[in-house]
Amino acid sequence: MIRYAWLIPLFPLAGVLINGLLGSRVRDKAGHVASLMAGLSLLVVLGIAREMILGPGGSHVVPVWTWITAGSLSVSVSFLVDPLSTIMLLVVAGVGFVIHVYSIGYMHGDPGYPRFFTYLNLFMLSMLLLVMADNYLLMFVGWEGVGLCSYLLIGFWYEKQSASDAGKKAFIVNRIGDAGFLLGLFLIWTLTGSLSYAEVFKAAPQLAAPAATAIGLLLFIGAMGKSAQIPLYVWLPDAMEGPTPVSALIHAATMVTAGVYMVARTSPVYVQGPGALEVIALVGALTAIFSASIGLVQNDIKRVMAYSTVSQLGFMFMAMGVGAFASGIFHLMTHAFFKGLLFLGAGSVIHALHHAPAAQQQDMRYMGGLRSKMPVTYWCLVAAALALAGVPPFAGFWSKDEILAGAFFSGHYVVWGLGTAAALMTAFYVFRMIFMTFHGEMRVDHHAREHIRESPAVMTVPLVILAVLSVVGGVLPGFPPDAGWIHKFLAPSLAKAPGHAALDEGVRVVKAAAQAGAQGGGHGTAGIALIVLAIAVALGGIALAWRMYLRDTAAPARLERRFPGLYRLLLNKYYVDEIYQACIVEPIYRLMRALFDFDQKVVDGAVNGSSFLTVWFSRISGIFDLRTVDGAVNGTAGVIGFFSQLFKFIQSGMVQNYLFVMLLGVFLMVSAYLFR
Amino acid sequence: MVPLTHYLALGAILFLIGAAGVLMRRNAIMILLSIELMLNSVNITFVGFARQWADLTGQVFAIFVIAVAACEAAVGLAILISLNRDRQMMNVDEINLLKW
Amino acid sequence: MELAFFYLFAAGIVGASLLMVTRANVIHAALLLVLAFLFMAGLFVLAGAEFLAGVQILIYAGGIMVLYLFSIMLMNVGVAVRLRQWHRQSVLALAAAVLLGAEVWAVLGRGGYPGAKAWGWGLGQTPGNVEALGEVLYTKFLFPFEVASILLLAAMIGAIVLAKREITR
Amino acid sequence: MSNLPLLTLVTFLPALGAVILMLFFQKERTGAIKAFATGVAAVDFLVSLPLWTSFDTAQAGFQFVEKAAWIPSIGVSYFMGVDGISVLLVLLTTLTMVVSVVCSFTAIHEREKEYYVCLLLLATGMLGTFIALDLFLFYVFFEITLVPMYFLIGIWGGPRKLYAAIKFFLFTLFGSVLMLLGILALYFVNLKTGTGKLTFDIAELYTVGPKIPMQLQVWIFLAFFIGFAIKVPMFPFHTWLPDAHVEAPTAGSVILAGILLKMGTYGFVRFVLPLLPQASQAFVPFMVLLSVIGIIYGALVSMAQTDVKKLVAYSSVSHLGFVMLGVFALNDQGLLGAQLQMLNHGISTGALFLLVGIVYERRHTRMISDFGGLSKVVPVYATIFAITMLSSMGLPGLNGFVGEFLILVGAFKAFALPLTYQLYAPAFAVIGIILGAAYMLWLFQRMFFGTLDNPANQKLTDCTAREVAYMLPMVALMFWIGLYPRPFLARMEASVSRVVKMATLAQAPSPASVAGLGRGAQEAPRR
Repeated sequence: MIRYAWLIPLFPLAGVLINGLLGSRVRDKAGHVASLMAGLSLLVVLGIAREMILGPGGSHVVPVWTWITAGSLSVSVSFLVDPLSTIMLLVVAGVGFVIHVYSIGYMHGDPGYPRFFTYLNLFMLSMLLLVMADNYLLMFVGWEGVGLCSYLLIGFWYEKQSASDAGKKAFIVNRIGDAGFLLGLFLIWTLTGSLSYAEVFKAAPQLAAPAATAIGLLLFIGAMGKSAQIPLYVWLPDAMEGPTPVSALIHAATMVTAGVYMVARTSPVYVQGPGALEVIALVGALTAIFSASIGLVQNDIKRVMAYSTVSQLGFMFMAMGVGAFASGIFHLMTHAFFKGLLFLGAGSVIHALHHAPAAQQQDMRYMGGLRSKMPVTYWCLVAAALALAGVPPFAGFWSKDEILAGAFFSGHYVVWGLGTAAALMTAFYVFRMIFMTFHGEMRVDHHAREHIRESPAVMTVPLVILAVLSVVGGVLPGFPPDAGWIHKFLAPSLAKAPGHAALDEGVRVVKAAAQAGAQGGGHGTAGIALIVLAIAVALGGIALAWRMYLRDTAAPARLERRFPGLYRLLLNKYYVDEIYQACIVEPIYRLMRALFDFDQKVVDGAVNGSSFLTVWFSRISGIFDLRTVDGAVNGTAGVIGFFSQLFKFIQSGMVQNYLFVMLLGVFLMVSAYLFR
Repeated sequence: MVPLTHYLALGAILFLIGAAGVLMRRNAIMILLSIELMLNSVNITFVGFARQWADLTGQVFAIFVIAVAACEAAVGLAILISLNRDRQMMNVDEINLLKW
Repeated sequence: MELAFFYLFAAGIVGASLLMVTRANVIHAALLLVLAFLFMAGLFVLAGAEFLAGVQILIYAGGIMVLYLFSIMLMNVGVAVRLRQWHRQSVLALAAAVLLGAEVWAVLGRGGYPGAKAWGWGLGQTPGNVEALGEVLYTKFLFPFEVASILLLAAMIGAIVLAKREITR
Repeated sequence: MSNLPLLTLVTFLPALGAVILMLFFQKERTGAIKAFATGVAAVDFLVSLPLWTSFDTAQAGFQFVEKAAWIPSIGVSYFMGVDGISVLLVLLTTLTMVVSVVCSFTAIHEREKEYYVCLLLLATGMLGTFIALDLFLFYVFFEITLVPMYFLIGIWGGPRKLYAAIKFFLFTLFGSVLMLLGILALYFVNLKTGTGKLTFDIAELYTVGPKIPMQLQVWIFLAFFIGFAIKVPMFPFHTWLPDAHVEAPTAGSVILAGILLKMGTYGFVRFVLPLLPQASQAFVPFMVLLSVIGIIYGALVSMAQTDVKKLVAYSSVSHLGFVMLGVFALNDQGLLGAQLQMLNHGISTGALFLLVGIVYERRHTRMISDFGGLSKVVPVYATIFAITMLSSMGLPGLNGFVGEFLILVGAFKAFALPLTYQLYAPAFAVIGIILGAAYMLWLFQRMFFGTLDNPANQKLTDCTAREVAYMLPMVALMFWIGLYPRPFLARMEASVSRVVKMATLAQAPSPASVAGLGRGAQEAPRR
């Protein structure tokens, strides 16, 4: 089966071609075609996963064709199947398929229906390439491809100025990251002489620490862009302009985690340059708390989730930074389940409210009390929220807890502290969202009320599937903590961080504690304390949300009055967009206009000036002719004038002038004969 | 026998009179007439040289010059007639069709 | 005696030419030019070029100049007489011409030409000028002669094309 | 087949066609003229195809060589041949000619016969430039291209056509005259101190060039540099380009961008690097600085444009900066990338000009602000435009990426390690990629997204079958080179590494001789 890995991206490609070229023919069937293709891909993925999980595993390269050769550089299009890519394939193909099916319902009746599914399949194609590539350049192809699809899908409703702006912003910010990625790629090639994983990792132990750190940091710039970390996270909240399935698939479950995947994939290089890891850990932690704090006060349901995604990605990078690579990938997987579910649930709510005024469809202040009208959506969202908040035994608990424990036991106490604070905020804002949307009195516009009903099965079935995964997706592969199945499975693909001996120690402790806990006894070890603390934080956050938004609904307003500055700061996202606009975008605009002026006036001016000078020289040499020139020079400005005058001097068009000059010539010749 | 220099001087004087006419007059016909004068001044020199060196080539060339003069007159006058007919122009300094 | 005739003819030519280039009326100018040509024919006889003298009178004075006169009559020359006659560059041109003349004078003053050869063909001698000229023209200069005839043909066609009225439009 | 003078045929077939067109076609019969011009271009393309199929990829030297004495008294020969450096440019030229003839059918309405004659003559000039292997012959072809292009801009151009045409002509003539000085200098150096033979044959001069003393090489380099840099155009010499592009008719812009500019970069690869290796090495920092300035500057200035054509024109400055960066990386990857990028730029930018021409024919405006929301009315056009734009900004999977990637890899290899200040070159070039995405996406957004608020745009018709037909090969090539560039790279590889060897094996000049530009006279005897 593994031999047929090339089939995986082939099906979405077929979907792209069918829907893209025959869009007008397939019309309403486009969704089915695309879903079928995603489903076929998923089948192949499942077949491969079965072999990988039940069989001996290992690492398999499936060559397809040689792409670029130039001197000593050789890059081929070939696919790598190993435990890490198997996990990623499962996530991408699985969540991707579910969201394809969901989109059939959600996008029904949109004028761009075939176009939407073309883009969606194109995204699948690129994302699969990204995770299956066996070398960095092919990964970069997928990397750029998903960026392109993100651009196309965010700007899907292109007639909306804000949507096309958001798409453009996403692409350009991503490109900034890509520039770093590319530089890292060049550095890898220059230092190791290859771009394929196998050879790079073989050469990695010989890399000097500064070189490895440089590679790591450059690649991380790429990851910052794609995975929305500080300072390049600004595009992700804006990306919510796209259709909701897109937000779920691209901006929650798959694409944004590409950076995490890349760092995990490059772990053999990263462990050679611990400096880069420290930076990653810190950036991750800062991003986690920074965006979680913004998420506390947002009113747009999708924006809350967007900031939550940024924050959770911060958690994943924290894991990478502290050397807990497997935990990071684990969190990536569980996050794909519950965050995808949260977005799809939000989509379901928005879908139900599509008769409300446009400005209110996504605003939680105009929702409330939807629980009874949409029970399936409600319960699914609750499961996802519990998973996100980190309440055992839901999926998020296992992975998030591993990350925090990893940070603590590797001695990154600051990172751990920030992460724990972010976890508290996470639990708070997600339940704030649940309570504002589904509980309390209904604040929906009166005209829209009678139209609210549960979404069709094509949308709720995917919700249920993801809800089940959000419940069991953590405990099955992740129990006991730090020693679960997923760690064993991923171990061959990931490097172990040296200098993180404390981590191993911590792992041992936690393992023992968990076993002890499972047996119903054992207290006092640090591991147990951490777990208890994490649970307490999650429940505390939920309780706080409950108190503020259900019991004492005046509390938020009170706090708002008490801390107006802080509230405005958070509501306006720390004014980061405005700062970027003022410090980067505007200067570039000014620079480009100034350069254009420079080009017109100085560079071109020099050219025209030299022609002006030439004309002047010819005028001086033609001074005797000046008397006879018709009309002489009237001081017309403009360069055309100068050129035409140049020709006027030379050619008056008067035969007699020419003859006169000829006569002068004869005169000179005779003079020369006379006076030689 | 008339010295060669006399022929040459006469030719030069006529040539310069003709050239001055070409350069100074505005009337196109006057210019053509002056050109005829210049051509004839050349003929005088040719004949002078033929006489001096007892060589008929000079006279032969004079015949050719006359032939060319006839051509020139025919074409030049044709141009003048058509110009005069189309544009009512006689003066050369108003004709600047050569100007781009 | 020969020299005296030369001066007579030369004076006539120069005087007629000077008058010619200063006339405002082109008809007068053309007639003056005919006069100059007649004098020139005399000069040619003097120089032993009888055939050329005949050609000068028959073709030049009789043919080409009549062509000029016809053309002038086709055009409206009365207007031209009342217009400004002299070109704007005339002062400069005259100065240049005079200067050039002075230079030519200086060149001629140097002299230094090889001596005259024996005169082989003149009036009343054999072979006569016409015969000798014909012999040279149709043997040694046959090709240029043919070229000249083609040139005349081309000029004729050109003149017709240029001067004919647009009959169809 | 082997006896057939294939290159002569390819080169002069268009000229022959032009003569026939001029003599035997009445100017009123425009249909026949168009058909004939298309036929000539198409036959020429077909005739040039054996260059692709029978090209020996293993061989680095010249192939399909034809050689005959031309002006023996000064040693000029008729020496034609192609190698990996030129063969693809020849094919690109013949293909572009077909496309640019076809795209003119509805764009040109006056003096059509003369127009197609000019186009065909231009083809002969350009093909000869790429094929000629005798410096004199090369110069003749190089200059010949100026004349038809001058008329194309000056007669069929836009409102400021005279200004643009004269500027184009004088500017490039200025450069090529200096280049002629360089050629003559080489010729006389060879005569005096080299083989002593009267020859312009570059295969022979290749052996002489590296032995020229440094001081002289520098001057010859400068002469060639100005000649080719104006043609490329490199940063301070670029201002003729936007004017010429904007005023030229569509086919003229396509040819200008697609082929004429390549004559400059081709000149650097063919002549400057192998003939003047030491000087080239000495000038690397300078050339790289100009290239990088060109990349960033071109990108920023094109962002400021309000006219689509001008935007694309300035983007050419940026792209050609990449090409020059690759050339002066002086290694396999960089030069190979530069070579490929020449093709890519010809295809992508050519296609962009074609697309601008399509919309200009319908709306008679090129102002970006006159458009908006076009996706709605012209979906096919928008799709082709999107693909072309993505190819131009170097999206992986399309052609632009492969070239840019190789150039940057080469530049990085050349300038990043050991760590010196020259690291700025690849770093800034990468910033150029970001800016490239920015101006292209912004253009696309302003033209195709948003609401369709200009009523004049509502009646726009989508691409006709003819327009799709001539865009299709371009798009196909974009995908082909992007996905499977091996056939292209394989054809260039051997020759490129030969050039790299010639340019780098010559011993590096001592710093003193570089610095001693003015004191070179004392330096020379010591060498």
